[in-house]
Amino acid sequence: MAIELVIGAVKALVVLLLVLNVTGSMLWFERKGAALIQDRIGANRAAIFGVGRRMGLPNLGLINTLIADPIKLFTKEDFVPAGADRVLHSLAPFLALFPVLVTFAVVPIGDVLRIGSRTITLQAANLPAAALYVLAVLGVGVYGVALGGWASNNRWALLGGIRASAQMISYEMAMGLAILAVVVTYGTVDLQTICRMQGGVWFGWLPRWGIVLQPVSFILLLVAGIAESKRVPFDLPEGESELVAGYFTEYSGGKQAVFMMTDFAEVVLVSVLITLFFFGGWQVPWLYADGFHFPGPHGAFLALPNYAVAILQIIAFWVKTLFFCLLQILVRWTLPRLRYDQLMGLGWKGLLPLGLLNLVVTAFVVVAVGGR
Amino acid sequence: MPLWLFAFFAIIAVVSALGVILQRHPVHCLLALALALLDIGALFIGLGAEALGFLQIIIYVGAIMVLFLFVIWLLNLQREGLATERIGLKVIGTLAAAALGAELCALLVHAGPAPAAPLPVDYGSLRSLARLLFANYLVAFEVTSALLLAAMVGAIGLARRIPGTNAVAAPPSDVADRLRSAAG
Amino acid sequence: MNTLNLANLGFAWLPLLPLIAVAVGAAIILLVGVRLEDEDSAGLGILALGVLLVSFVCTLFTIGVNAEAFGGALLTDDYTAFFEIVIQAAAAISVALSLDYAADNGLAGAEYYSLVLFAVLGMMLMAAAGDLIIVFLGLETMSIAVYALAGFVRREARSSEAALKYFLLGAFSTGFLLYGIALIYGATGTVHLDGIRAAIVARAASQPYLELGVGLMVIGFGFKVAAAPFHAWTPDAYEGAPTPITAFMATGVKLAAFASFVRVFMIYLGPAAAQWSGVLWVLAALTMTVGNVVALVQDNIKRMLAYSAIAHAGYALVGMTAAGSAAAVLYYLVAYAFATLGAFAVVIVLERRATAGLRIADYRGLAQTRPGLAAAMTLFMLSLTGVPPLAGFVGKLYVFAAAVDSGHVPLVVIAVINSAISAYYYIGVIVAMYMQEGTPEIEPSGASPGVLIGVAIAALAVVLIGIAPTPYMNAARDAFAAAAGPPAQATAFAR
Amino acid sequence: MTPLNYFVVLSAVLFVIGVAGVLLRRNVIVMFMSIELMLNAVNLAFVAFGRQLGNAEGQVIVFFAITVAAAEAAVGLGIIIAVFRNRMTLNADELKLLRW
Repeated sequence: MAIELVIGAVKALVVLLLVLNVTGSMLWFERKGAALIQDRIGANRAAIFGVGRRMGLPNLGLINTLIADPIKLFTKEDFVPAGADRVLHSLAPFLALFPVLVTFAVVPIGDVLRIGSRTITLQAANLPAAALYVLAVLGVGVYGVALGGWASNNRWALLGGIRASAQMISYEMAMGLAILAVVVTYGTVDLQTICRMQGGVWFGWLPRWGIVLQPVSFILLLVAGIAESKRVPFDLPEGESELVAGYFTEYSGGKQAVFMMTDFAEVVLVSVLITLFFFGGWQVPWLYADGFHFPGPHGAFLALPNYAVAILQIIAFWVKTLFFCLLQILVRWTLPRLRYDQLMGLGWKGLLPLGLLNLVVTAFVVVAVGGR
Repeated sequence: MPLWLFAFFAIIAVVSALGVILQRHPVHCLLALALALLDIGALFIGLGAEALGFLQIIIYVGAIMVLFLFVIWLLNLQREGLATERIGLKVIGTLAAAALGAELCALLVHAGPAPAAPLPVDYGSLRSLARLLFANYLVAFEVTSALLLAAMVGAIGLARRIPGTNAVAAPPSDVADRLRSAAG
Repeated sequence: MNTLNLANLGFAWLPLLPLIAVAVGAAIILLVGVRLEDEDSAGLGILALGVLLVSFVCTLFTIGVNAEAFGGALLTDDYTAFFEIVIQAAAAISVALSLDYAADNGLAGAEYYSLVLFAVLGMMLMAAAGDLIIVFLGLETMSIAVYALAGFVRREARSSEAALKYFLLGAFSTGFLLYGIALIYGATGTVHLDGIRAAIVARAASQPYLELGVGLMVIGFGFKVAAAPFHAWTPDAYEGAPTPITAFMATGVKLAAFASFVRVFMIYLGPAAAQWSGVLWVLAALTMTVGNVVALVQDNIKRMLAYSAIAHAGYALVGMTAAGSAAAVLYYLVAYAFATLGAFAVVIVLERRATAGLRIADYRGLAQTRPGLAAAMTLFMLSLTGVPPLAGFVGKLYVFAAAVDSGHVPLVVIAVINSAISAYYYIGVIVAMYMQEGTPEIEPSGASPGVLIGVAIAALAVVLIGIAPTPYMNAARDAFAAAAGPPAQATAFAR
Repeated sequence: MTPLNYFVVLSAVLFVIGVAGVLLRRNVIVMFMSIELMLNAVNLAFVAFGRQLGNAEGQVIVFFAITVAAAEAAVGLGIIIAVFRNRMTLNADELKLLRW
């Protein structure tokens, strides 16, 4: 009993730390990505005390972003405007961040790890209805942004908050339909099972990843996910030319940092979901529980111990996730912003019918093929 | 669900429900209600109705309450004054409600529980819920589609612009100056 | 894992057909109406009439079937068919009354008529319901559509306000009804009406839960049929709503609510009658008295008819207290529905704007300007009073006789006194039309063919049903007998 | 394990709080919120009964009740907006064009 609790706590801590670090690193990736696209160096003053550069070492930008930026942000003055709802103003950033972070609790980052006679599932919380949990938690996430805008007692902030929440619940429909199509395909709402079912190969070489079965859902989830994280081209809630900075106009210091972190955490979350549903999650191509079974006429086999398989899986998971994070950064710095009516039109007239159609087709195919 | 957990959620539920009816600002009422609904969703899960609990949170907290929030903002509702009219009637009504509640509780406690029946293995799973919806309650399920369509048509019929005018209904001029004290 | 087998559910098209016709019709009207201007909505009204006709024909096929489908969710018996036909008739007349009204007031036709049909769908479901879930969903489909219809004249503050009051109190009562269903479910372990009756008969139901549940359901239904003391919304909602919708609310909604109320209570909760007949007794006495006494002082005809509707709910409740008089209640409701529809049709002719032409004083001298209308209105008022040989009289006779048979003499005495009181305000209208010479301030013009046809049909029905009551009473009797028949007889024919 | 009766009693308490809210508050939107609270109290009772009886019917009804609540919210809020546009108030005591 006690050991179970310890294992659970360790798993939760590991997942949380991983997520926080990836999220923190996103800021640096974002700056470097922007620089790459705009043909400049970007974030080039990030050496600690200048030591690194003096000794001819590369910049320590990433580390600096993870350590110095938070220190700077959290020691800034925390300003609450006059007439604001003080309690809600302080609560809102955390209401925004918390749901995103707890979503990661149900994300499987690997299959199983065997230590002695004990089998540990590499998932912080083993919830059977995990897909529903993800949708529920995302739904609650609207409140942080909405209330942040309202509690600031600022017109632009309120408009930003309204835009943000309208956008989020609109695209939640498309997101839900995308996830539902996957759920129908695999016949389960358990994320770990969905990952396991993506193991193995078709035709002897093609990994059974979800993208092959649900390409439309993938597009839906990607677009809706970017809209959900309120980033370009869907960043109207904070459209600086119209709304100053949208719902966090009146935020500064640590609380603003929390809002910013929420955005990045959402980017990571969307990448994680895409990885889970469409790119095999922790599956490594041709890697099975006992090692690699390479395709080909001779079928080379490389045996691996369980811990090596688990480590490879965890690495594969985060590499895939990181890839989609970078893809989102690329999108963010490439595309122009939509108009608000275009945004709503895309959500309701584009993605929603597409998602419904996809779901219906999926259902028919599943009945015709599987008859589950 | 262990008793201490129930007590925890029950206290949150009652406190937030009281918040709904005691808070003066509509947004605060709404937040209290959202918390109560979230809490009720948690109680569902505690009762084994896992899928339903999440559905409750997705639909109620994630969608319906946000709709309320929009309307409160759209109408720019402010703090509400205390009731001034027919206060006696309202107090009597509330006392009656409280009496009803006391009676209800007394009776329910007195009723004595039937022994909890053994549960099927997949009790409360999405699969079992879906199976019932598409089999035993097929008609009811189909009726909900008509119900939702009717609600959509009704809401659009009520809220769309009056044809030929740019504005929605023009407010009577004598109430225009009451904008400030709207609903206050 | 076995796949779903629809045949095992007792899947059957027949009981669904009238419902599907209405639902599909509503969708077609929405689609057709997309390109139509609001002023041209009369065509959509005709289309809605056609849909109701199709549904009626489908209903005819279900007469005499007496079966259940979908595992008892829908009951296809004569009781269902009886109410479906009456509801279709009420809806058709309401639509006929709307034809010009909707166009003149610039109401969005597609939305308007499709909502009427959705409401009809809900009403028919309430009549056909074999479990409490369908009762609940039917009630809500009907209510939600009617809430929206009540507030459909958006220019009129009164219309919006009426919708708001109707909606708030309606939703409030839904809470009570649903809690009642919850407690009955807790007491009996099922929501199927058959199962509930079986549990009560076998004394397997937990008594406190059952008592509370029945009480809360009485409150919920009491709101819907506008029984005192749950009637507060009625006058406001009836006065503010567009008049054709008021007619629809006063007849269709009430018919459907009673269809469900009578079926659930008199048949399936019948074994527990001891727990509710006393409550209904008090409710009936209170409702009649409040309705009639307050109607005396009304000067607005729509409000007066609203209180009259409350009073008539009281008379119907008198019938419900007597075990043997369910058929009388059915007959009574039909008589009431036609007279009320006719009265509202006349009101529409005289109504100029939402506020003008609605005073009872405006009816002075109508006998000179529009003798035909005045005569029809006289018929409706006399029928509502209960003057022989009109339908209202025969209905009251049946109901009161049944109540006397069950030993509710004091209640019948109250009812008769109330009838006498009601004569005062009903005949007040007739006096205004015939005796008072005062120049009518309101020019009754714009009587459209639809309205006149509505008046004519209602007048004809009031007279016919009154003069030759036997076939209608027999139909009501058969309907109730079919519903109350032994459950063994009701087998799913699709198996 | 918590006795299931406790859940039913909790639902009764929440229901009564909702009823009191409808009676006491003047802002119609808060009255509507109180009604939503009542409906949710009922839902809790359904789920508790369903757990006690070991059948999932209670959950099915709650599913429908949630659907109905969503539909009701759409129409109800539409009506509330229409009233506000006409009258510029949502105070139940001031909505007296029609006598209550």
